[in-house]
Amino acid sequence: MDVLYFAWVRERIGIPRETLDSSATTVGELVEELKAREERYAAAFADLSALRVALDQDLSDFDASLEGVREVAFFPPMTGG
Amino acid sequence: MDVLYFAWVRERIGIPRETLDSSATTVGELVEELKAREERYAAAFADLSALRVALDQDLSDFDASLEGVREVAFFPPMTGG
Amino acid sequence: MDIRVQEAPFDLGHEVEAFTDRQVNMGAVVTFTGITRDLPGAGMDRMEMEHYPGMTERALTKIAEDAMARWDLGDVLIIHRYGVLRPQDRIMMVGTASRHRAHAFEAAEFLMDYLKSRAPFWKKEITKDGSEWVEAKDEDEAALDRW
Amino acid sequence: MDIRVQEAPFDLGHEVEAFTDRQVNMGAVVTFTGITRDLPGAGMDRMEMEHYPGMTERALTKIAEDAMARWDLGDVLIIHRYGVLRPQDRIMMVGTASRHRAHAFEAAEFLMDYLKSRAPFWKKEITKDGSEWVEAKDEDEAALDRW
Repeated sequence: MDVLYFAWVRERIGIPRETLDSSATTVGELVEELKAREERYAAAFADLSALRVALDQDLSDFDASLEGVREVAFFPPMTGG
Repeated sequence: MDVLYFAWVRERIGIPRETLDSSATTVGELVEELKAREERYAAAFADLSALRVALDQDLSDFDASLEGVREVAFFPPMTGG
Repeated sequence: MDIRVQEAPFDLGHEVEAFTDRQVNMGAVVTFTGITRDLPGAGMDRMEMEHYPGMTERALTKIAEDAMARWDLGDVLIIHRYGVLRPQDRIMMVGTASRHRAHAFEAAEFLMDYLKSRAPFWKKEITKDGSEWVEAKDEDEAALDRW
Repeated sequence: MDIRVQEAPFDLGHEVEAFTDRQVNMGAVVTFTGITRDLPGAGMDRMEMEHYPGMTERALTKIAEDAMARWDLGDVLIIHRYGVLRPQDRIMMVGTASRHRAHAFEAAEFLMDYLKSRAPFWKKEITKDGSEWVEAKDEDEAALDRW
């Protein structure tokens, strides 16, 4: 599974993307796994209300299933336009 | 006093403008004077709800006073844009 | 404010570019362009747009001033043609510039709503079978109620 | 529909002219242009617009399709830049064409509201003193409620 980070999430974690083997079945479980890895992940995911998640490039939410998902992306609320 | 006609009011009356000596004190009185003059005026002013009036180039209404007014214009509802 | 009433065509791309270019620190520019539509069936040869010289400029200036007073705008542009217009000709345009996108949008809609029913223009459609004055629509008058 | 996500500047006047010119019997064209504003005080050196390649095009296409389904539109244009932007640079534009002015206006506002909060772009403002990610505004999220 590819995991992508954008904006300050990318800056806090220090990399734009990585490929993971994870047994997480939901986005929430994946976040918990990541937070347990290193302090920079714990810092990035400290406040989930300040984060958004996309599964295979569609906006989703933190209790969504990861079944069949190939690309997960985490980022702050968008500020385009 | 100059009296101007636009769009189908102009076509019905047959002239774009004329200068009148009128003793009318309101727009309504002026309309009655004009209607009494000739059939083409009576036809143009038959339905006042289909007409608009401007006094000195500001939209006004049919019971407005003509005191000090130099230019009266009659026309149908506008269709710009 | 830039208000123009003219018989000649205007260069839409140039006007939008110039209007946008002369704004300082406005984050939002909205433009509306009105285009002559053809008529179903017989087809339209041309539209003749009559206006009331003098009052037209006065009415458009008043509408633009009202918009500037009501919203936080940096600038307003109105160009409106009169005379003979063919299908696909651009009849008129408005432009608004603001620091806020909602202001730019609302002001442009306000300009259009007032200009439709309060600026002294009258459209006549000419087909090969004859000509007809365009009737004002109740919905255009009703559109003013929201302001 | 014409959706472009690009680093290069776009020629606003040319795009508005071309978009308007290719419409057939649409009486109304609305455009919105977003421009980089300077910051008060220290002043902004530049803005860096990050995006999510792939998802961006997908999200913008979805927003444009939603607008086409919801209003009577002839066409939709979206151009959005990413990368480095200086004050006064044009960031993005949308265009809508319709037979009805209300549809063209509403659809353009809808596109802007969704694009602000649902397309994966992130702005970072860089001054001589440092840099800061622009925070999403509650009012932008709230703007979606009206649709």
